[in-house]
Amino acid sequence: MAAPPVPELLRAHLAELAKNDERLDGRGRFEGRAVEIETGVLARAEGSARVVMGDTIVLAGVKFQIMTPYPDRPTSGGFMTSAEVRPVSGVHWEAGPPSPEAIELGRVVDRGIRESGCLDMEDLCILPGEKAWQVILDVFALSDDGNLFDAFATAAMAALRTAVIPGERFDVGEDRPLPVSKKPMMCSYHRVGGRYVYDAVRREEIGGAERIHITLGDDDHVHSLQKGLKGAFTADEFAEIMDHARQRCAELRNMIE
Amino acid sequence: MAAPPVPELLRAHLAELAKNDERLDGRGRFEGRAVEIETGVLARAEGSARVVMGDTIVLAGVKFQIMTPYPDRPTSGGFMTSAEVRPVSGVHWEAGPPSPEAIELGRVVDRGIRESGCLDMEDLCILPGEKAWQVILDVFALSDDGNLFDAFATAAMAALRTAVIPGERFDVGEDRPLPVSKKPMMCSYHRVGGRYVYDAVRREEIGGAERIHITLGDDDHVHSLQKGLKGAFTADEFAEIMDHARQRCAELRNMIE
Amino acid sequence: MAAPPVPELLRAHLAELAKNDERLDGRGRFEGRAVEIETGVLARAEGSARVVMGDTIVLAGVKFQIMTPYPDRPTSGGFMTSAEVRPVSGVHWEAGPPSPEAIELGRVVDRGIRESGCLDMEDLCILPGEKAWQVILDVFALSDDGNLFDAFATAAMAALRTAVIPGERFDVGEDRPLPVSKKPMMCSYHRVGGRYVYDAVRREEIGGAERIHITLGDDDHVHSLQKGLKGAFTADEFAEIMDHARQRCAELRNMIE
Amino acid sequence: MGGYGDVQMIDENGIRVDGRTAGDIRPVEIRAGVIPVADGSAEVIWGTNHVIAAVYGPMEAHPRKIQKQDRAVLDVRYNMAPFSTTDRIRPGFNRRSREISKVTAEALETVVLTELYPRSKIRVEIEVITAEAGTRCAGITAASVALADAGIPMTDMVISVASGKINGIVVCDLNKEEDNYGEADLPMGICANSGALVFLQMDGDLSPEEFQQAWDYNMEAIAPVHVLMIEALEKANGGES
Amino acid sequence: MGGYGDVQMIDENGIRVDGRTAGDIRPVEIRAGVIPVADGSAEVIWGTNHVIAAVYGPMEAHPRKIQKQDRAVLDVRYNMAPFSTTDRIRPGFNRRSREISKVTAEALETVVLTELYPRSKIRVEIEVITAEAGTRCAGITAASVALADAGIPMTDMVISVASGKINGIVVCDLNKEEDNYGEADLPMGICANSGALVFLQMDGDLSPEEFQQAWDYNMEAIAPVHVLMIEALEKANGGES
Amino acid sequence: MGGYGDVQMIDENGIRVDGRTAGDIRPVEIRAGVIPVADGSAEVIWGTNHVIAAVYGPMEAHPRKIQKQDRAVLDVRYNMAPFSTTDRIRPGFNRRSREISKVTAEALETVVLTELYPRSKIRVEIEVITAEAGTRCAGITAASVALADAGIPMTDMVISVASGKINGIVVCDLNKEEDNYGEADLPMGICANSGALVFLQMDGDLSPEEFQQAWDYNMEAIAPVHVLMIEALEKANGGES
Repeated sequence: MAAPPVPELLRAHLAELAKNDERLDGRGRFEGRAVEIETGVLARAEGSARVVMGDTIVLAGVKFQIMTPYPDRPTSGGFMTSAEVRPVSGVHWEAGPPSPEAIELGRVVDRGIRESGCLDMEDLCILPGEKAWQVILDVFALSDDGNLFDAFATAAMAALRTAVIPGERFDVGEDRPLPVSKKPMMCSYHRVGGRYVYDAVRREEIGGAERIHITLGDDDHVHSLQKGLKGAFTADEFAEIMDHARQRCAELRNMIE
Repeated sequence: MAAPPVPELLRAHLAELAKNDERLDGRGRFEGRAVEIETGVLARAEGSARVVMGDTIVLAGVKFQIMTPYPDRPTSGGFMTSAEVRPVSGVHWEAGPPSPEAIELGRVVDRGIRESGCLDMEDLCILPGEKAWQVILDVFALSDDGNLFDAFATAAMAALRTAVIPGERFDVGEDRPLPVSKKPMMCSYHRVGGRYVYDAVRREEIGGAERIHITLGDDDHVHSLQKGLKGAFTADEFAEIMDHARQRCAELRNMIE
Repeated sequence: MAAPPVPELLRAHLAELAKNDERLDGRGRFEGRAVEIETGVLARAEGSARVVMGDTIVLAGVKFQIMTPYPDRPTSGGFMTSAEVRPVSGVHWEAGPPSPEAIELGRVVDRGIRESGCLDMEDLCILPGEKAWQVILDVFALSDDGNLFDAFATAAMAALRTAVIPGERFDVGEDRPLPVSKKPMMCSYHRVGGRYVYDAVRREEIGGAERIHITLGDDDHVHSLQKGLKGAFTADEFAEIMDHARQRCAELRNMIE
Repeated sequence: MGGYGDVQMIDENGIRVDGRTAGDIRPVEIRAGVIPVADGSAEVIWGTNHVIAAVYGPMEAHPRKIQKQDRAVLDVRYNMAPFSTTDRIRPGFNRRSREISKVTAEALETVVLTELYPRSKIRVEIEVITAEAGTRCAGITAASVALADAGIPMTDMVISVASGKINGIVVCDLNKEEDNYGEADLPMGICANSGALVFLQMDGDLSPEEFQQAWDYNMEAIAPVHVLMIEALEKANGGES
Repeated sequence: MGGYGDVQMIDENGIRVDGRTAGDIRPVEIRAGVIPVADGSAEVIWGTNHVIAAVYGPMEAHPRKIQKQDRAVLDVRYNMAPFSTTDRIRPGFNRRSREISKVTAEALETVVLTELYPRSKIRVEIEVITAEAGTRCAGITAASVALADAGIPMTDMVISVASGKINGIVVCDLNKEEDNYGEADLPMGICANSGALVFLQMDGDLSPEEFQQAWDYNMEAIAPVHVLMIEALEKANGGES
Repeated sequence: MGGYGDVQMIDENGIRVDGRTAGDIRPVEIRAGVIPVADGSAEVIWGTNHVIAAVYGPMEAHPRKIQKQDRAVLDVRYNMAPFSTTDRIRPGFNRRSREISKVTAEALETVVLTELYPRSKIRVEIEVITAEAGTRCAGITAASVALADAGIPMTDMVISVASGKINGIVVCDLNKEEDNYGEADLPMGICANSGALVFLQMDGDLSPEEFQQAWDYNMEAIAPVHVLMIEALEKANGGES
């Protein structure tokens, strides 16, 4: 069933569906789209993944550079996330410097990984005070049909967990797998038709209101939260989606190596 | 008495007032607004001041960094002025890269200080050819009701003359006051209603024509001049405001430490 | 005879002229404007030239800097071309970052020189792995009445071939001429009135279609080609202009030292 | 973060380095009407944080392409002054500022009755003069007061505060020293009357129980700040808020 | 370039490092309709090159100053993804990308019937996912297929390929390893039916005879690629191209 | 500046390094009509300074937001070419250029009858080809001639010159070598007929008496330059200025 093109009509249509607890594509409120994860897809990256969630397709690639450690942390390496949502991925994404939306996307994905402590920065040290590995995670949207946040976060973890530190190419020892000790996973919820749904498609995003992104690690520890867009929510609403996130993050965690 | 909002009417109104040698706020032609100077107002700066002139409020903060001296002046430190007039300070100031007005403002304040020779660059040397102090002066507008030039210049001198070089924090010797040997002060004049007035408020600036900024040091030495905006002036007009500037700069000089 | 100001009329007018194999200014299809080349025209450059082709006037200046060689080529110097077409040179050139046209112009001129191998990068080495000369070629338009490509390329070669490496000023040995072993020259063709003409004036560019730039070196070796703008051409058309370019490049080559 | 474990930031009696107990916030001062040329303004001193907010508008939104036909646009800028931190900050927007400006605007849009001013713009300028920890919270709080001071109709006031974790203990409103050793940070923006959330971020590591404790501390902290906001507005407007 | 002369890239039988003869191109795969949200799209795998093109439009061109009264504007962007090369590429446009975007747009404008869509814009996005050598050629080829997949009327299809020179021998379609030691590169964009050229660049050193050989190799290389393009479009559109 | 005191730039007879006395300016050449495609242009060679100015317009001002309803806008750009100085200058605007462009525009706006051309724009492009000292003065002077050459009505011609101080002695029109050791610089823009000032800057250290001397030198220097301007315009326009 086609969704109306005008935002006001779309919003009304979504509200109508919500009355019967239905969604545009027939899914349940907390039902996610099928997730395909393929790793090793980028010939020039040291770790990579493609994630397909419905018509949303993203890539993640991990590259390494050698950096000089910061003076106050001489035995630490570095980690950087760059999220690119270029105009290839949808008519609504424009060329130019990163939009506020793309900046937020990159920063939220980055925090979920960084704050979980899954990367041991000390392990990236090559020579204290002199040389360390910098891990660069590039996430890249190819097709945006909604919920880029979760697609990016999933692709990022899948790419990191299969990445190999290219010691030989840089002439600093042997190649070895990047150690990633945990699996922080993200679940995102949009207010659509008045209530929160999981894994919104693009038309639900357009006709919806605020969104909440939850990153949970092992043992349900909370590593990152972010509320985006105009809108207010109650403590009860939050408790409900947090409950679902705990269960769904565990499922996603099992999908990656 | 409220000034008319339309520039043409404002200009006519100012011309009418000028006939009786009056001003919008009742001041005399060469009468300045009350000046309040408070130093030590910024907890994170090594020297700071807040200057209030009527409804114009500005801050100045002095920070220090360690720099490598330029090869051709191995025993010299550095001095840099950055003037920021962000949109917080008035509806007429917009976000984005510095406007030509803000660039001019920063450069004129900088030249008055730099060219007076009040900062001994050689004294900022830590280790010849290796390390020297760079003095960074940030002047920042909070509320612009006219004559930011003089407010910035006054705050700058007050901040510099109370600044302490943070030797201990950078582990290069003890803290000591920044030596500032002179007190260059700025006086600015706007053509309003056909003749020059001192310390114009914003509405006089809007309804006025060209402006002249004069920085005088000890013994009435001239350190910096700048004419801004469209307009011409005669030698006699200049002599008159220079006379006033000599007297007023001396008064201002007594207001700071 | 004045050319019509409206592009559509201009295009029709040029087509009309083409029927009789005529051009706006009476030249033959493959006849170039008179070329004046003067070298040593810039007091602060180490090599310079002014080229005048009709009402097109350009400058080229060569400067030198000392660089650290790239790690993978420790005995190589560097070469950089910067083409500037500032608004001084015509009402159609606007201020701001380089336009796509100016970027293409600089890159095509650069490739013609670089790819001919006329500069021996190894000869620019001062101390292997430590110091080498970087040659910086600045080409600068003063007046654009068409065919900036050829004017730039000609001025560039004339400036390079008279440049002197300023060893004394940088305290790394004596001054000596920059060795330039070949003379790659560029000829440009525009489709005007349906067929290609050589050395188009600005109004022919406006009323024309695609253009082809050919850089030939000694012994008619091809060093650079570029097709620009919308349009298609046949192998026969290309063979015809390539024939002319061989002859004309030889003539131009004799005009420079 | 384990490497910092031997620095003791809370003593055996649960007293923090600055004398507070776990649930206490730092001393807060609020003043309205501090920028004479603005339509509304406020100053929040929260611990050592010193934040100023100014509001201009509603005014015509231009360029036209930023106009919304059915409501006003909130144009929010959060900025740290170059002298606000120990190491000088280079002027100019950065990714952190952009993100904070965005989430702040989204929080305030929820309570401002923007639909009263179609096609217009309300500028909200947040300047951090001195930064400790929690500048984004102080900025949202200051902006709420400045909007009210400008007479912009709102459905509620937003108060923002962050709880966190240090030495494995959940505490309210980390100061700079605590933040340096902190293990988690949960800033929330809460509506004073409805208790609804309009702003939420979090990073670090919190178990489900710790998370609940941090949440509860934030919820409890806002009431006294709300009192200060109202007092500041009353003082600035001669007795009426 | 003489310094590389002792690296032997072609053996005495004229066989290249990857087993090809002088006139062979690398293995090519083409797929259409790979970006679900685009109006048209294509993927070209050419050797190790992996390039994706997406087409959006025709749509209204804005801002207005970019509109053409008599035709559509082709807004082409060529970009290399940060993970497409051994050394990571910093995101953001650079001069090389700008030039390639420009000449690609000019090549495609020649075959697209832009006059059917006055005042509109057709967006063509070319993303290099993995780069070997010849990415601009693969990009033009992919864009042609994506335009056709989007149903944009064209007078012809453009196929692009580059011949070059290595060890003094002219060969077709240099791979990365050959390109590192290559002495010349001649990329051309050729119309499949008319044989006319819409794209031409070249750099390096070619004698008149070598130039002719490289030209001829390119002209001969396009026919098999054209077949793959048609097959890809047929497969994507259920049997009709 | 005291550190340079032992370099003697003026001998006991008051003769400067290039043979001038204190009040002399450098040799000056002026030509009009040097840029064929411009509406007006001029070249000023002032000592070793080589400056070119081109004028385009009046033309429609766009984008519209820069239009003035009651007059033309002067769009002035001062730029130093990359090869104009001993150390190459990176292309692109910088703060110094922006400030000089601004004060130059303001000086010229005072004499151009901009009210004759409402809503239009007059572009003034100043390019420093070779720089010695005093390029901003040479630029203003060249722009005056270029405006006249373009037939733009003006109330007066502006001539700009700078006096300065060296070795404690006030002299007119510092050259590069003197400028390196100079202690003050006072550039002024003076109307040829009225004697009014439209441009004034100064930096350094001048006592009240020294200041008066520098002022007087500038006032005296303009007459001979004015003669050269008129001659250049007459020559370019076949006998009439």
